[in-house]
Amino acid sequence: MADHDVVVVGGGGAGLRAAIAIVQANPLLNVAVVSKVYPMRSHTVSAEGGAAAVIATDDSLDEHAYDTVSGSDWLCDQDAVEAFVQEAPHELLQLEHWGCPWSRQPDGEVAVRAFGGMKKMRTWFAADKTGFHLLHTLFQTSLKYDRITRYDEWYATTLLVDDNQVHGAVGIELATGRIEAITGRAVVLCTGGCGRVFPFTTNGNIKTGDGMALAYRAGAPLKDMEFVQYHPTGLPFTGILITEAARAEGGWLLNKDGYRYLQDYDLGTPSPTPVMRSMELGPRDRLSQAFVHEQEKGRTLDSPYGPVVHLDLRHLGATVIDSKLPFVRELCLQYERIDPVHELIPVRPVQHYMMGGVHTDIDGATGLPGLYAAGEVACVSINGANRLGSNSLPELLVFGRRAGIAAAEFASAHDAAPGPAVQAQIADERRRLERDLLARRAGRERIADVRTDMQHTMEGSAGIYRDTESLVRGADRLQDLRDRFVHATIEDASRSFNTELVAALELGFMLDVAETVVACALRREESRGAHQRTDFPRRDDARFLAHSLVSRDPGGAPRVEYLPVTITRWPPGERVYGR
Amino acid sequence: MSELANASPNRREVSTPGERASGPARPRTYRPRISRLWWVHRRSYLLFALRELSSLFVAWFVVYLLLLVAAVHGGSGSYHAFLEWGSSPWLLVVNVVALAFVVLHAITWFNLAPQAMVIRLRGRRVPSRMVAAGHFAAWVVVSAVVAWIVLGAGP
Amino acid sequence: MPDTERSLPERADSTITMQVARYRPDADSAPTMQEYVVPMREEWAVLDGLNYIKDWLDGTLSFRWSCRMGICGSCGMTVNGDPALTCGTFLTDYAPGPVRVEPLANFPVIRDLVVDIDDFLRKLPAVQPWLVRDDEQGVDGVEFLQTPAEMDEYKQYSMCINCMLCYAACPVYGLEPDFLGPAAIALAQRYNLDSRDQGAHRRMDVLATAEGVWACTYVGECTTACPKGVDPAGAIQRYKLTAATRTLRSLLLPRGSR
Amino acid sequence: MTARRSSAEAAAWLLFGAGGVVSALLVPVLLLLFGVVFPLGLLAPPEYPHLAAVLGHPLTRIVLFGLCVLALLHWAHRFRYTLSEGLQLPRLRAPITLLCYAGALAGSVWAAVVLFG
Ligand SMILES: Cc1cc2nc3c(=O)[nH]c(=O)nc-3n(C[C@H](O)[C@H](O)[C@H](O)COP(=O)(O)OP(=O)(O)OC[C@H]3O[C@@H](n4cnc5c(N)ncnc54)[C@H](O)[C@@H]3O)c2cc1C
Ligand code: SF4
Ligand code: F3S
Ligand code: FES
Repeated sequence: MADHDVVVVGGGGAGLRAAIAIVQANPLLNVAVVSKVYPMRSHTVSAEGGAAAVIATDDSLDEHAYDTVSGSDWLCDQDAVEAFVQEAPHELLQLEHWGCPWSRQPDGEVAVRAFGGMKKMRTWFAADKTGFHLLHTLFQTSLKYDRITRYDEWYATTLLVDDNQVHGAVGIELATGRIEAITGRAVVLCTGGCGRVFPFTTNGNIKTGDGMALAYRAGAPLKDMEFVQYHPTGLPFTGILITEAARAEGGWLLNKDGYRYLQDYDLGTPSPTPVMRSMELGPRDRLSQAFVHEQEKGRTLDSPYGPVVHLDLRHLGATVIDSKLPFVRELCLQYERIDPVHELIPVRPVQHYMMGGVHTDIDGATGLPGLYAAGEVACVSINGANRLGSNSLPELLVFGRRAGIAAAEFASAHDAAPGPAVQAQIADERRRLERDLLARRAGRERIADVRTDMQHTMEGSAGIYRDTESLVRGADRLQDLRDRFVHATIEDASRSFNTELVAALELGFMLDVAETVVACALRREESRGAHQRTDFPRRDDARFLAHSLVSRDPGGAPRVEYLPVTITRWPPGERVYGR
Repeated sequence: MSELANASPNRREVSTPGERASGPARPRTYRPRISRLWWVHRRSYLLFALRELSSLFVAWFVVYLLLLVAAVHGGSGSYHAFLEWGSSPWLLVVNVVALAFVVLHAITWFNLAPQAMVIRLRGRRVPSRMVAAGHFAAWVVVSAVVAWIVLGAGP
Repeated sequence: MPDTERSLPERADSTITMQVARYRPDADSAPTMQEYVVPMREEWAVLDGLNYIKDWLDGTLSFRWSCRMGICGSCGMTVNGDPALTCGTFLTDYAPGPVRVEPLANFPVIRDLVVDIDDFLRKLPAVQPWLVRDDEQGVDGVEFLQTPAEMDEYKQYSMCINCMLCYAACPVYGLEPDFLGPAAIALAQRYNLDSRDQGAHRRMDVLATAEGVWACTYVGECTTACPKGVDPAGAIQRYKLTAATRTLRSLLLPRGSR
Repeated sequence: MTARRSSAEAAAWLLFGAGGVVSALLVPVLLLLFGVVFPLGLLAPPEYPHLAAVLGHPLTRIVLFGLCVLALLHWAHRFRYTLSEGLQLPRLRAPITLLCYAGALAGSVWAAVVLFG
């Protein structure tokens, strides 16, 4: 057992920001950063487009807040949004002072670009590898602090909870298979999203919702899980994202007739140069929904990997593409063997982000004392029913820091050492992993089979459009999959780097998360943002201007409740784009 | 390298061994041994090895040159004896091989050296290829001048 | 992976043989090769082949991957003898096969295709890859100005994804494990050349050493292998010139006027 | 790693570099003429008086001396790595280094004797 003051689970943008905040807040604290991959492999690395924060002189915090609130279809908590827009500029500047190579204007000041759903240019960017530079800057900066102890390639399997307080986590060191408790008086979950619950996603292999399930199993509820963001422009087959920045720089979406079809969906009228909050710069939920309608009208193109439309960047020319969107060109050349300077890029909507997550307050605190969460795993909530592009990276920083500071304070104020109950839990978990998983051979099912079926179930039941029937069927199927999962084989008996064991644990977590998504989606009988019910096509503020909160009842089934939305200055209104 | 040995406190600091209830000791990693002939395994490595070997022939050239100079200093007779010796077949073979190596040295040198240099013209970085081209041009000029001097600067 | 996985064998036009290195530390004393036949489709990267094996043929095969878009740096392996990101290398490029997939060279093998890169992670902090300022002040709502031209000075070296292909390609690292290595030095240069940084003199003590830049004999394979155009070989040679001129100056000039 | 060793490395590298440049510029043409073209009779070798005059010129001697010294240092530096890496003899590194630079020094003395003696 290794003891620390605070245990951060996750080494992505949120986790590293939290860890640095903790050692800066109290240099005496000893922080563990537990991550199932080396921190610089975390999926923050793949964020492309940018990070929003008000810096331009013609911009204001209120405008950023309003864009975020209306983008969220009024489901966000406005106090959280206000804190967010206010602290975001400071955080991005802090990153600049740590060396982040933000793209610059000729005079040396930080440059900003337009982004979907934003009224002003306020998205900071490092070409189109923003997440990569952000993550590596944080990682390299974290190396300065020797009070941060890293547990690289350690997989957290459960949280330790005793006396209604969290005491750390149990982890497997992947290289050796050693199972060990990593204890601390506070835990910050920063494990990212759960895109891999879906078959077609921009998310990397590691995004399996582990932290959401860890919290859920430990008794901390999840919030707004039905809100799943589809990004309108993913490459067919791989699901690799073509960043929204491509449209912000002036790219067009064309249907099979070469027609800018968004004009038919109340998103404004086409103009040759990009107009804020209009057409291609509308919010992601509306753009992905428009695609489905085009498909129904037979105006998409067929590809071996489903229907696609075209993203046209040709008119931008090689100079703009190479300076502002070099990664887009690199990805297209490598994965589609097309050159966006001369050719159209085939794209289709792709699962991208989870608005929902572990329910926290504005300081990252969950309902469970000592447990904090930040980043995509958490739901604070600033994203409500639909996240605006480029709000997530600053969210990691703002709330990573806040959660870190709150956890540091909690750890400083409490000194309860883990009692015998925790020791018993550690022994139990060890036994579970050893006996139930490592020693399980000869099952009837392949893990990949169950996982693939789960992913298709999720797409079929909780995709861009949902209805009662699809959701009920989805819930049933997930129940079957749970039974099948119990019989899944783990062929690999080795302790050393057993990735099949990891796949099994991840699948277990994903099944839990999938269940909460379907349960919340079924209960929400309205359409709002990314949650579109064909049987309830209207927003229903009377019944559902509320967060759904899902917790596990003793029998293991999800139980959904509602929590009021915090409204400070912007009463619910109509979402207007392009007008 | 003492700076590195204690530079990173952050790695896999774990428990006291006695507490470890599960799992064997850290399994062995497999450390592939590097063959003594590693440099023939890849074309690029071979080329590198040949490039590095060129220095031997540069040294040989110095010996040959000094023998020539000594011979010239010894008078007309010893100069002609040197020329005689120089055209013996085995020495010719040695010199042809040496020539190939020193040419390889020159080409690789002029190609690679620009990568290490940042040359600016009016604030802009000159592309390596241009710098390399400059080197090759200098090579031609120097060679021509040397040949001109040796061959007697005309009648 | 995509939704089409299970129908793929039928849809595939052809197949390709993959020869994959296996090493199970609890059972094997040395790696062995195992053959698998996988469908070959135009879009399939070598990594898709490996995932097909893991999902449908042999769950015990271990390898690392995550982003499958060439940016997380975890999927580096040796493909037909060359270090490569397996998510950015395509099966069709090796048709008709077989494709040989082995772990990255020059690193201890933990398991199958997984290598131990802790050595790099120990060396990295030694070069202080963070922005060093004499004036550690707060943020104060202003950025350090930096023109695009100043950014161009180091931009290339900031593109390193720590994929370790350059270490696998560098024979010097193989022979001399103490060598800091191409990526660590390139990352040190990334900060040395950043107009906002003031730590170059501190890094010199680590870089200008026999285990630092002087160990490099300019094989240049690191740059050839690098998938992100970092050019570590160039970074190292540039640093040799910097270190040498600085040393020379300190030898020739009296103290104070350096 | 002491500062002294590190600056010795820096000096050795600079001399290696300088030697690399001068030998790349001068050696191929000289070796081509005196090692291949004249012995093969493709061109007539220079007459004795002409060559003696050229070599008698102090500038020639200085240039050739510089060439010899730098080329030898270039060799010493490169060859020492070639030996200890190519043959994987890390334990013999110190003697190899000593031998190479001693060789270069001896060669330089010889060059001085031949050219100026
Ligand atoms: C392709 C793509 C492009 C994007 N572009 C943008 C953009 O331009 N702008 C924007 O604002 N947002 C963007 N986003 C969203 C944003 O990047 C993510 O929401 C954000 O990076 C998530 O960061 P995180 O720190 O919460 O999690 P991650 O970076 O995903 O990190 C999760 C960490 O948790 C660890 N972990 C997980 N489970 C366990 C476990 N069981 N045990 C131990 N460790 C564990 C992992 O190892 C990892 O270190 C993009 C997302 C994607 C997928
Ligand atoms: S320098 Fe290039 S090859 Fe080396 S680790 Fe960085 S990205 Fe990979
Ligand atoms: S391959 Fe190795 S020897 Fe130097 S130039 Fe690159 S580090
Ligand atoms: S999987 Fe991330 S680089 Fe290949």
